[in-house]
Amino acid sequence: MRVYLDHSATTPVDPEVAALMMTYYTEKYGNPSSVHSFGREAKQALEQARSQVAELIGATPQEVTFTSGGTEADNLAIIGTAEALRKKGKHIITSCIEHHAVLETCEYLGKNGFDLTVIPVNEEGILLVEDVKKAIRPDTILISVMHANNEVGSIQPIAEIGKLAKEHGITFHVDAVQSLGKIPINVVEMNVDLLTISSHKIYGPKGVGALYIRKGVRIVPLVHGGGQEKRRRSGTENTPGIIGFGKACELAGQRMADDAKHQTKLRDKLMNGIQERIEYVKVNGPLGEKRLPNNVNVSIRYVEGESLLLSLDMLGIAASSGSACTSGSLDPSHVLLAMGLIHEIAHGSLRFSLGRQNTEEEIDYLLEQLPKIVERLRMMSPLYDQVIHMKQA
Amino acid sequence: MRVYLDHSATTPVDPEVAALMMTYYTEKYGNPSSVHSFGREAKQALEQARSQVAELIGATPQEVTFTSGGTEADNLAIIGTAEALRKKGKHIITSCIEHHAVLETCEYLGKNGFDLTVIPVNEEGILLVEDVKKAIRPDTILISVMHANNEVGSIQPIAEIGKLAKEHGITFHVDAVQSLGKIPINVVEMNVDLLTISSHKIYGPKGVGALYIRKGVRIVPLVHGGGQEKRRRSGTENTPGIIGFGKACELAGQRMADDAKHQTKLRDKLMNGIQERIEYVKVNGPLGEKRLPNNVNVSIRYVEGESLLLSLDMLGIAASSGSACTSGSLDPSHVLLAMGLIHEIAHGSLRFSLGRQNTEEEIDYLLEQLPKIVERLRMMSPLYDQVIHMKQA
Amino acid sequence: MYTEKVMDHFTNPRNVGELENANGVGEVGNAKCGDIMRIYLDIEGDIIKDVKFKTFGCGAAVATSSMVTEMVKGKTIDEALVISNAAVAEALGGLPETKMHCSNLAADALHKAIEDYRNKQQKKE
Amino acid sequence: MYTEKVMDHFTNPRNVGELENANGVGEVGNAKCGDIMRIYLDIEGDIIKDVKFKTFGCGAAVATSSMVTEMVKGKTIDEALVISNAAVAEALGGLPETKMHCSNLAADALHKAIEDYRNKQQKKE
Ligand SMILES: Cc1ncc(COP(=O)(O)O)c(C=O)c1O
Ligand SMILES: Cc1ncc(COP(=O)(O)O)c(C=O)c1O
Repeated sequence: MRVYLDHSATTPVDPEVAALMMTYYTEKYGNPSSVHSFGREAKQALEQARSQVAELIGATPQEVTFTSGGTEADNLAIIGTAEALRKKGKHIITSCIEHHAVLETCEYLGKNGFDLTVIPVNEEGILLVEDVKKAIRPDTILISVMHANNEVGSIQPIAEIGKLAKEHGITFHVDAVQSLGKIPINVVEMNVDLLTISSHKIYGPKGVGALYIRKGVRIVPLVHGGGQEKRRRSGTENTPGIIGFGKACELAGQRMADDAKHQTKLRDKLMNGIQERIEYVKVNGPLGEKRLPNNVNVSIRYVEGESLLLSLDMLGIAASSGSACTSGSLDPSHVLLAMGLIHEIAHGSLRFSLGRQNTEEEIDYLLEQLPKIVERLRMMSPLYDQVIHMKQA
Repeated sequence: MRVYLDHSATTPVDPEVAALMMTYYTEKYGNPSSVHSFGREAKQALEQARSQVAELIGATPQEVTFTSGGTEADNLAIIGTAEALRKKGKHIITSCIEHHAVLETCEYLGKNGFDLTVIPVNEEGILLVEDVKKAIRPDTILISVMHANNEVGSIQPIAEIGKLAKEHGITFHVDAVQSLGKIPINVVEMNVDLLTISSHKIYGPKGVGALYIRKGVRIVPLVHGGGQEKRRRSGTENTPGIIGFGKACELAGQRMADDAKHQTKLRDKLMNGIQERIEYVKVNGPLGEKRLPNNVNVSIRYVEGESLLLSLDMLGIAASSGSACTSGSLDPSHVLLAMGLIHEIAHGSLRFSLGRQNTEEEIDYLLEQLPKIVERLRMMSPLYDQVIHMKQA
Repeated sequence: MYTEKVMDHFTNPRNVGELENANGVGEVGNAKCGDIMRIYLDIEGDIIKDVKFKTFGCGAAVATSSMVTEMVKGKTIDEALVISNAAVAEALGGLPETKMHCSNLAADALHKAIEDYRNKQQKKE
Repeated sequence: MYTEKVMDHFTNPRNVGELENANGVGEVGNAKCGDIMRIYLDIEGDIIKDVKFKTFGCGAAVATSSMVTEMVKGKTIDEALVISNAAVAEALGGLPETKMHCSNLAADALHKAIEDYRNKQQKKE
């Protein structure tokens, strides 16, 4: 049995999407910049994809710039704004739970003449609008806050921050990589100026993303060259990938409500099941409406995350963890630490992210196996000794 | 009949490559950063692809950094070197026939505190090593010269420039997008520090490329985030695309000699055929060994390039042109102008770029149709009047 | 890229050629920019009896030239003078944005030809 | 990522547990870093008669702990002292680069346990 519960890391490509892409790899392979019929058929499909993407976020097609993924879109949004507005100001606000694509980019700017304010979050992993308000300075040029967090699924008060940014005339960037296709997004209602999305999290291909750039918002390109994407992003367009992304957006729009219902049910079953079956477990992130329908995140005390992952993997179950050991860094998840977890507990966290294809049976299988794994690792753990001794006493 | 003669713009994906990619879209879809088996199988294939790419250019796998295409690789090479060495110097040397991905990037740096020297070319579209030598200054940090030109197929004296750069301790970047898979490349023998390649020009997928970064050469990343590609290029890896690129490199290595032979034959047939059948034609670029095996470029006087393209297109023949009208700019090809062509003649140029699948029959068909098209357009052209009058006199 | 109407006019341009007995000729553009249009008029009284063109240029240049000749044949000079470049583009169902400025000059050539006709008439008088 | 040998030692770790009658115990790492290894030795004369471990940590931490216990069982103290972290990693067929520093501490724990044994012996004397 192979059970994939890591959809926040990446998703399989929908077969319908993959089949469509194939056509553009082997038959309609023209370069969309070319004058001839091969070029024109590619160009037409490219523009249709742009409309499909725009539709899902409430934008116009002209406001969609395709990139090589969410990371590049985040970089384009942040560096592009900083370069465009550097004469206006040097202050950038972001949150402490952003994805590395935002945090590292902000820090890069921080080392190159910009000022950074990093807003904290509460114990649910949600940022307070009040804190953003307090951080605003006369020279603030950019606020970058994610829509939903990739580790704990916490949904941020984007519309309210958007209102605030608008009142102060500050460019507002939102990383919506994890929320796209899971909860509704409307860039107009949310007052967003720049919005990052990525294809491979919504059953589209890897290596494709987009940045929504509100009409009138100025941005300096990150990649220079042939002037594709209205000079905002040069490079021969990845037409098959973009067309796949467009189709994936269309499908996501059609299936969002059903997907959310299905996944919320599995999510709650899994979250409750773990708490019922395993002692010394902490659920990370908010409950109910403030949480993505597909995210489960728990800390399992006295054991380490990578060991849990490896053990699950041997049973065919794919998950992810906030353990430092899975990231190659020394510290565990910056998100869990920001939510107030101590290192020791953060190391033992697991994220299960659900997808369209997951079933109740798969969750049952996981709920049957996980307690055994935890038991085995705890018996091996020197940290668990105290608990055993307490129990024996 | 549909005849594709625009392989320098982009190529179809080889069916074997496409089939392999499919597996990684729909089955082995894991994120290569993930610990579980889905992640590991993706990671393993990714590293195999890195070896396949390295092999084709004489590099070690560790020296290959994957990007979203040739344009991004050019940007990473040039901006990354400039940022890394800005304390050492501010002078950059490039040539006037580079692709926009290099030229625009250099110009962007030129507007941001760097000094630029743009080397001219001779009437064959080849740059003189002597000119590069003269341009070197004590503060020169980068020389960027393409291996083969995309418009006229002229091959540059890379190994000699590499020797020069090495003697002066200057980082040497080569855009080899057009030469990859067509003529042998060896980064060691050529003394190259940074080499740009792109997948979609060698029967691999669009949206994938790589930058060879010689061991020890420092570069500042362009895209910040999760630290993939040894921190040189963040963003979830486009595994199916990269795996496709790897396979395409393997196939290119196996087929290079045959491809070159086949295409050189067609090239010469086409080049001679045009000159025999049409008056007032000029072949652009060098002849023989100094020209890519798959490039034909001719200027057809008294007619305009886009009109030629449209007329060919209606007969199913796909080509490209140096006409300003096909690029959205006002000037025709900067390459043809740099070679000394006057605007009037440059506007009427056509590029036919051959591919693996082209046949003698296709060339015959083209040679049959082109003279008729030219005749028709010339009869419409006010510039041709003088010729008619001369002939009548 | 181009509308069907543009492609039709490019493929089967109307009124290509010269007029031996033209009494008004107008040329715009230059080879450097990649577009030259020359329009020949045969005007009798106030009426454009015949019109022909020669064009060096892209698809849009050819199509607008052809279109404008169709639009003015049999019209009075005053009717011809109100035809703008934009009107020609519109009659073709629109042109790509990049072509609106550089290749959409056929009405200018027409106006120049009329001007040429008037100059010649004045000289005759 | 991990070699087969690492996965074998992670899945079926040898000598897990505590030794009631340990006369040398060594612990390295801390929970903050995500790795703690504790090694229990039962030494008689110069010989390590029995050894057990408890580890909180990633796959590499568990596997190196297990490996080191196998490597020293029945060995003399002097033989045990020359075992390095690198030797443990090598015995496992290598470790991923990122694991070489933070999770490859089992030999350190062993050496600490021997040190603890020697300290205790000295006190007895
Ligand atoms: C919140 C968030 N932002 C950005 C990214 C980066 O997107 P991509 O993987 O397309 O580079 C991810 C996923 O990795 C993410 O979860
Ligand atoms: C010489 C050269 N350099 C760079 C590029 C850009 O590569 P890509 O299309 O992969 O962005 C191209 C092709 O467009 C090219 O011909």
